[in-house]
Amino acid sequence: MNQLTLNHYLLASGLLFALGFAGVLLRRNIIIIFMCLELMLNASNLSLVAFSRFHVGADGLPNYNAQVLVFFIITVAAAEVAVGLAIIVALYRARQTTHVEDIQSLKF
Amino acid sequence: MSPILFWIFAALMLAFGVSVVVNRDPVASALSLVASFLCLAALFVGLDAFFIGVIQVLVYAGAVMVLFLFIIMLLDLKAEKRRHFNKLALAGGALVTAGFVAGLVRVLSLYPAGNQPFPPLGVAKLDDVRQVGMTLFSNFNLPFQTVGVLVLVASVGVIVLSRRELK
Amino acid sequence: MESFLAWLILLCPLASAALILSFAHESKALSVKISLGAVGVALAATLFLVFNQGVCQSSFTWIDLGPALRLSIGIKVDALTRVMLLVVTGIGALVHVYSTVYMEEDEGKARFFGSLSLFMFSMLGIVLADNLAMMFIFWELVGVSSFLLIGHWFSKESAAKAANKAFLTNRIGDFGFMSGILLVWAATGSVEFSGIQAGLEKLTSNPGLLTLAGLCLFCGAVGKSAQVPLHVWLPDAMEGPTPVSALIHAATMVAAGVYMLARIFFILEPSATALTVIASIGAITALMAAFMATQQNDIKRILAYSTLSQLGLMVAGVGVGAWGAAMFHLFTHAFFKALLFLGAGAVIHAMHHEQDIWKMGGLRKSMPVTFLTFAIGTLALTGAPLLAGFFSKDAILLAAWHKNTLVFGAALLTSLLTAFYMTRLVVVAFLGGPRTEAAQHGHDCPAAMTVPLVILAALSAIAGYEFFAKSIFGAEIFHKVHEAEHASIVPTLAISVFVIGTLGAWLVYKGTSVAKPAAKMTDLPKDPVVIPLFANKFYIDELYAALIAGTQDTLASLSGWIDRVILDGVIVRGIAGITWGAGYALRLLQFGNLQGYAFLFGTGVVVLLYLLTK
Amino acid sequence: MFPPILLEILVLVTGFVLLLAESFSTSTSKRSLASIGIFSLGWVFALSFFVSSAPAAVDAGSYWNFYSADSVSLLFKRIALLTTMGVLVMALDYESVLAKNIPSSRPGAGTGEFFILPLFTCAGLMLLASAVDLVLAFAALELVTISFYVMVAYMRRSHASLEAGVKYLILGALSTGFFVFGITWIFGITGETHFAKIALKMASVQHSDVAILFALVLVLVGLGFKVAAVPFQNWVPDVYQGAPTPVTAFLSVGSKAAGFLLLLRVLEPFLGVSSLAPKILLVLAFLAGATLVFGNLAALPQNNLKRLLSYSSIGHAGYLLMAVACVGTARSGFGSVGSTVGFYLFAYLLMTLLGFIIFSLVSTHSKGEEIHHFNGLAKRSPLLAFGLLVSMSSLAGVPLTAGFYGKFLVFAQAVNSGHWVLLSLGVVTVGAGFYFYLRVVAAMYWNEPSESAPIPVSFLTKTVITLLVAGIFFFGINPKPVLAAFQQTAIQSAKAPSH
Amino acid sequence: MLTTLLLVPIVVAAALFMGMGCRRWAKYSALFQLVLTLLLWLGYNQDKGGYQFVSSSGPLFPGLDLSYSVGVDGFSMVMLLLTALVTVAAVWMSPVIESRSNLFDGSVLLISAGATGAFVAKDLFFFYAFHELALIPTFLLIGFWGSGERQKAAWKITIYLGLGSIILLIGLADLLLSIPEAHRTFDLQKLQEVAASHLIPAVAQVRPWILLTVGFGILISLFPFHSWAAPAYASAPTPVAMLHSGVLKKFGLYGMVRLVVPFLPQAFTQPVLGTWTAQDLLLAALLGNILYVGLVTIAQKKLDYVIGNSSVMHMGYIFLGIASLNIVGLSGACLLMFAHGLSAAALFAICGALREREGSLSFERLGGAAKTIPFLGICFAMATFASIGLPGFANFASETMVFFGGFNPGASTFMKTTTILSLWGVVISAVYMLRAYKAVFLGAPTNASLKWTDLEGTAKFALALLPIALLFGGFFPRYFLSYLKPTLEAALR
Repeated sequence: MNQLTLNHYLLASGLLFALGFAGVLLRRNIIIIFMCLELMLNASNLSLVAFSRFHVGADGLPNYNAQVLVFFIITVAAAEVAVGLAIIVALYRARQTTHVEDIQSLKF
Repeated sequence: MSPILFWIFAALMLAFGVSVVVNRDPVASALSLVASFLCLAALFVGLDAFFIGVIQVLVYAGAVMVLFLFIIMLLDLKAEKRRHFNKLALAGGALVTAGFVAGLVRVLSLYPAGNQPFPPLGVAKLDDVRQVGMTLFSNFNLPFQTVGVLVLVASVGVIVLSRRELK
Repeated sequence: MESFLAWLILLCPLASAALILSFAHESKALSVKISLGAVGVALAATLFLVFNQGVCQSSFTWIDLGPALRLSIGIKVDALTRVMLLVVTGIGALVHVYSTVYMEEDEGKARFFGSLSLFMFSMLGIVLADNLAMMFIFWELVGVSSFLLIGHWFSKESAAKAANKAFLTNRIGDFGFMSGILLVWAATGSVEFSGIQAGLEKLTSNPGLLTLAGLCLFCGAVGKSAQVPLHVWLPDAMEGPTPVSALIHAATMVAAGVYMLARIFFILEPSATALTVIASIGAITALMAAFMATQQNDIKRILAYSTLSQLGLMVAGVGVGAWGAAMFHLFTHAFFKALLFLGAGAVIHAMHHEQDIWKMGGLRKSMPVTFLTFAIGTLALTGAPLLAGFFSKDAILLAAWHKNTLVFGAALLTSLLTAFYMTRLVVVAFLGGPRTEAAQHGHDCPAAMTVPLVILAALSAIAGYEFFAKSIFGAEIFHKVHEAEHASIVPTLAISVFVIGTLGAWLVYKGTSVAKPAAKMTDLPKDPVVIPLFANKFYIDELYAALIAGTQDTLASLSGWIDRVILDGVIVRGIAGITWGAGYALRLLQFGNLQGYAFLFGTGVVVLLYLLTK
Repeated sequence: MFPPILLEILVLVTGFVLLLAESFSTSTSKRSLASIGIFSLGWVFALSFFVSSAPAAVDAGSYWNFYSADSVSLLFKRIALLTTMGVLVMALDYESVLAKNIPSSRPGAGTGEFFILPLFTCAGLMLLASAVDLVLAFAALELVTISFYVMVAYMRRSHASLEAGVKYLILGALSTGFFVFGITWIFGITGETHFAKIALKMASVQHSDVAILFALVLVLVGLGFKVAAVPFQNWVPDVYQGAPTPVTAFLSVGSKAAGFLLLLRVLEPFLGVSSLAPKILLVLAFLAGATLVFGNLAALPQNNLKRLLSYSSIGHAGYLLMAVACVGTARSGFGSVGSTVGFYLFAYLLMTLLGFIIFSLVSTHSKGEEIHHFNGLAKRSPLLAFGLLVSMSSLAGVPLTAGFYGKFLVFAQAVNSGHWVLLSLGVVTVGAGFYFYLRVVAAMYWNEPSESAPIPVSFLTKTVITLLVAGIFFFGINPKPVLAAFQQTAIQSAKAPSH
Repeated sequence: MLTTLLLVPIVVAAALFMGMGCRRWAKYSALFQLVLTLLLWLGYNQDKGGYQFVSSSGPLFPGLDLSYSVGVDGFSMVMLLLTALVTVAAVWMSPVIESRSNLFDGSVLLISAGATGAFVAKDLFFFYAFHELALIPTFLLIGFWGSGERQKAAWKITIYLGLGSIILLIGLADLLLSIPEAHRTFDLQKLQEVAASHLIPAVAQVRPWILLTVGFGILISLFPFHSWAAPAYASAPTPVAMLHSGVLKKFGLYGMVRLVVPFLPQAFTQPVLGTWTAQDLLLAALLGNILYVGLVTIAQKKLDYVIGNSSVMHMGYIFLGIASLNIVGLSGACLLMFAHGLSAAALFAICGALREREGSLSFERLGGAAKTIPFLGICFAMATFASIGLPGFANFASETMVFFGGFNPGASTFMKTTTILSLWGVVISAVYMLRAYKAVFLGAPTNASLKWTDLEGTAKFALALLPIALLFGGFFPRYFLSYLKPTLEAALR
């Protein structure tokens, strides 16, 4: 409790990840599901930053490689959101719905 | 970062996370998401990753949330009338999530490095932005370019998918 | 020179068969010429060999696999061979001549002569063989040619059936024969007679194996010489043209079994058990067939059963150790039985293919030559003193007398019955008055048919005399014929049974020879049990039919059912069905719901997690 | 000799130029875009034989740390190029369907990007082929994935396309989430992102098995999604069926090839650790078995050919995983697992592309995707029927086709590693495969057509079909050109870390 | 030379597929094949033995000794001759095809090419691969041009054989991998030398033995994997039935002799199932072929099924020869492959000719045909005699060797018992074949059969080739053995 260890962050990150995953499983609105996916991605970011801080290099600096990766993840996530929302909009225009149970015509 | 702050922000982050998942109103969910991410940014800062923390705020609070809210408005999504979680889905989801968390906890408990405190930094003051920038533009140039193309593709894609009427 | 002649004897008929079947099957005249030529050459060569007492051995390798197995087609001419050669080519030649007329109007004449040549080839092969494998080859080949000839009139259902029956029954015997060959080969390492003899002690050291091998080999003889229980084919084989019956199913092929037994006697000799079995089977065959013959109405069938009975006698002769006597009887029997069949053929020919003796009668007057020769044949067969059959039968009886009283008794009874049924045949068919239209208009046949009859009659008369037989048999084998110590009671008994049998039949049947409507003529005396038993051949055919239906056909349909329903239906189709069903069930996992997919996804994650980090 | 990065640059430049051309041109027909694309890719393909191939040195100049141009990378780049060319050819034939399903005032409008996006995907695949670092791999993989999101959902009037798009998007993002989490952990444990450095760390530094396995599971989940391994295959049939056919083909070949390459590269450093290898291989074998059975058996009752091909795609992933499950455990012989996977993917490229090209033509023309729409094709269009026959035979694994060689190598690997359970599943699935692939052949050759008019085929398509058929036979007899790439490969086996 | 032999039918088939040419092309191609094969036959130096006419492409697989290479030794020469003879008969006797005859003829040629390829291949990979060349054409031919339940039969044979070949493939891989790496090669000639040095330990031989025997067994219709054969042959168009039962099926046996016997001889005596050795299992299976399938054949009521099942039954004898593992039995088995190929092809050819004349081949509708179609009748009789093992035909010579081989003094008691029981199979086969012959050709002619016409012209010669070859083989088995012996001796070393 007194001293923060790596595991504290990892656990927090893991719980956030699980939370996001639970959201994906439970929510039926695609947009909300998409938000939950963002939660999952950001959970990874937390872990990464924690690891970055954990792996202090010989020069006494955090491992910036991880932070760069976080940067990429954020970028990619943003791009994904953009495209994803565009698809959702297109779906809404065609079908007037954003609910998963309305899109199960392709099966078996 | 003092442990107290960590506990506060971590708890808030998770609380808002829960709120994203359980909120009936999409707008509320989106706002909870941003709040959660802000807490995350605070944790980043607490881990001495100032630049990333800033980026997190900028990108998520500034761009992504706006995008979400915009789309929610555009599609005129209403709050769900009742919280109809499918019982089966609830049970299944809970089970799978619990399973995952259990696995994670087990892994953490068996991960020796995880119980060590963070090593102190070797420098008094971090010039964070410069370090990230150096890494990004030297070692990580090629992935960076790639991500650039990715963004281009994404923007082209968005345009393609959302053009209403084509010339 | 000798070996050249021997090969010539073997190959001439083959060449003839090949030529006729491949090139001359359209031309009757040509095929007759080729065939006659071939048999003529063979006969001439045989006579040369016989009169010069020629001996030779020569072979070429047929299958050569080094020391592991070497099978050859080889010929060996010795005294025994010469006797058989003479019988086969001599009677063969006569039958060929006879057939030129007998088969005159048959559209398949060319095919007939081709098959006949093939038969000559096969039969001579058996005779000349110097090893068991080759003998087996020709053994099978005579089966084929017999099949072809019995089924000559294949459009007739009964002929086709008879051909199949003959072939299959023989096959069963051959199964034993081949097993025997394998047993002998495995023990002695050779299939050649000389080689087996050399390695015989390897076989005799194991009495059980020896007996088994001997009996297996004997199986071949049981099939070919139509011994009980494989005798059923021979009477049916009378569906073939009569010259064929004379040549194949009386004089030569059926005697091959006896010849084979004589050849391999040195294997049988050390096993008393085997000999006893052989003697018993021969005796039973002789007796049973004789009983059956007494109640037949078809002229050829009577002769067929008589053949059976005589073959049984010969086999019994071998069984009591007198293979020389058996061969002697084979020799004489060949002449008079061929004579009888050809005579019967003449009758049938004259009567337009009527074979029922009750529809004949009085042929004595219309067909005098035929009658006369037939009567000589009958007397020779029934063992009338001074004719051929008397001497040879006497030799067998004598051997049996010394060796096995039961066999002797059976043989004696057989002789009695033989005299009875043959006399019955002659009385009913030839004496008295004609019973039908056809019988009235009987006539003697052309010279090509009667001349062979006369020749055979002459031979039947003289073949038993020592001067004649010895010149053909050669001294050392002829000595074997009369090995048994003389006992005067035997000829006495033989003559008495001959007299009793003949007289009995005469007395019983002479009354029926008065011209009466054929329909009313039935056999006498009436008896509800025994007579039908004889007339129906002890119901053995029926028994076999039931046996085949009960075992083979049931097994076959059972197997067919298992194949169709269990193997193909349940197992193969079942596996296919399970696979398909599994596919159908798995497909249901693709139910289309996004969150369901995510759930499965998550389940997968958790499962993997536990698999890996447990 | 040119620097290898030139290939990617050229592809990207072509993409940019075409994008500009598309936005400035006034022409209604966008077909020329595709033609230029094919043409350029063809040149790049030719050029790929003249680049200097060199594996990445771990501590070379900073820029090239992440980029390896070994012969395996080159092979996969060529696979990517060929696939993209094939997809563009298909796209040309598919234009009419596409135009109908895009809301526009004029026919043909809005199709332009459909011809251009594959170029960027291709560039992503090529970069991925060279990536020897998790960061570049992630970036390139996402480039590929995002462009696929767009392409799958491209036909906005088609409910199926949109549904497929959404499903792919959500599940894809989910898998990305896991993948990223996995990368995070790998980094966290080793402090490195470069495969070679990870391998060095694994060999030298004390580590926690459980944590690594946890990381690997997460990565496996992400990659399992890409390669369609059961139980992460759910998206495949639905997305394949809904997506525009050329995109389906692209997904089926390109995405899968990328996934497998990455899988091998990621696993390699860890399989060298003796305490980890058996567990990892067990999981792989488990995945392989499940994938084999699911893909091949679920295809049995399928009547929609496109969906059937998607199940088949899962099935083939099963065979490939079977090979992957043999990494490092084999007695020596029959080349490396890497070469097996590489050849299989190459063969799979040929036969799948061929199948999809013909499927696309026929289904467009007879307005249906069911197998019965192929009835009597042999009478209508013998060339198409023969092409599909060859494709199906090769997919089923009939000898003298490239597909057989692939299967032969896979089975040989499995025998070599003693995977007898997998092999017996393999036997069953091959049997099932014979059934469902040949059903198509039976429909084409046994049945009578409902209409007799031949299906028009453009010269270009005809040429491509002929080339693919020839290729299937050629590589079915002589696999050397492809396998040679693996002679000095980095992906040998875990016994010998690459650098 | 050998490549030409292989390529000509493939090229002609390709041309036919593309719509060029006509039926005559196929006929000339078959004839060419026969002539070339005869030239090769005569040109082969059997005193020298070994592989001759070898040509090779050089390695095709980095790191492995795998190449396209062809060559024939005495054994493959015999099989090649069989292929050529049956091909000529099949193509020249081929029935009139109304729909898409080019596809038909081309497919038939491909089947033949596949068999040729398998026999000339000097490389294990191509040996396997060429055999499968026939798979798809067979599927198409039976399904489209077959008779009866053709589609069902086509599916069955294809999936069954597909499964068999995949098991076989696994077995081959296992076999190769059992050989130490330094000696591993795909070259059959080198493999022969490798086998002679017995590099695989006895215990390790069992698994590949089982895999290969099951794999080959399925292709050969070894009991209990035989149920595909009879329906497929009954439904198949004549040339397919001829080529498949006559030639293609021999591939599996060829493989047994080429691979199993030389490489895994000790497996035969290893216990597999309890105290049962591998050999015992094989013997039990082949007894299933001979006795059980023999009985099944007796139960059939249609000519095509009788012949189809009989073809399955006779495989038992060949297996017996192989199981005996000595030169006598093995030579018998190999010669029997040749002989059975010809006799089965002849029977199927006649069966097809009858089907052309009368739609159904059920016995109750046939009879007395020998009157109107004597040539077919004679050929059928000869083929029947051959197939039931009558002297004069090659079948007899080879069966005799098989029996002698099976009963050799060193054989186990079970082996000897099996041999004797197999001998009983000869009786069984006589029962059903004669029954069939009688039902079709003998007895009173049916009304329909009176209108039939006999075979004409070239078809006659084509058919006659088969029994003539059989007779030749029956009279001079030595001649064939001189080709076979060196290979087999090497295999047994």
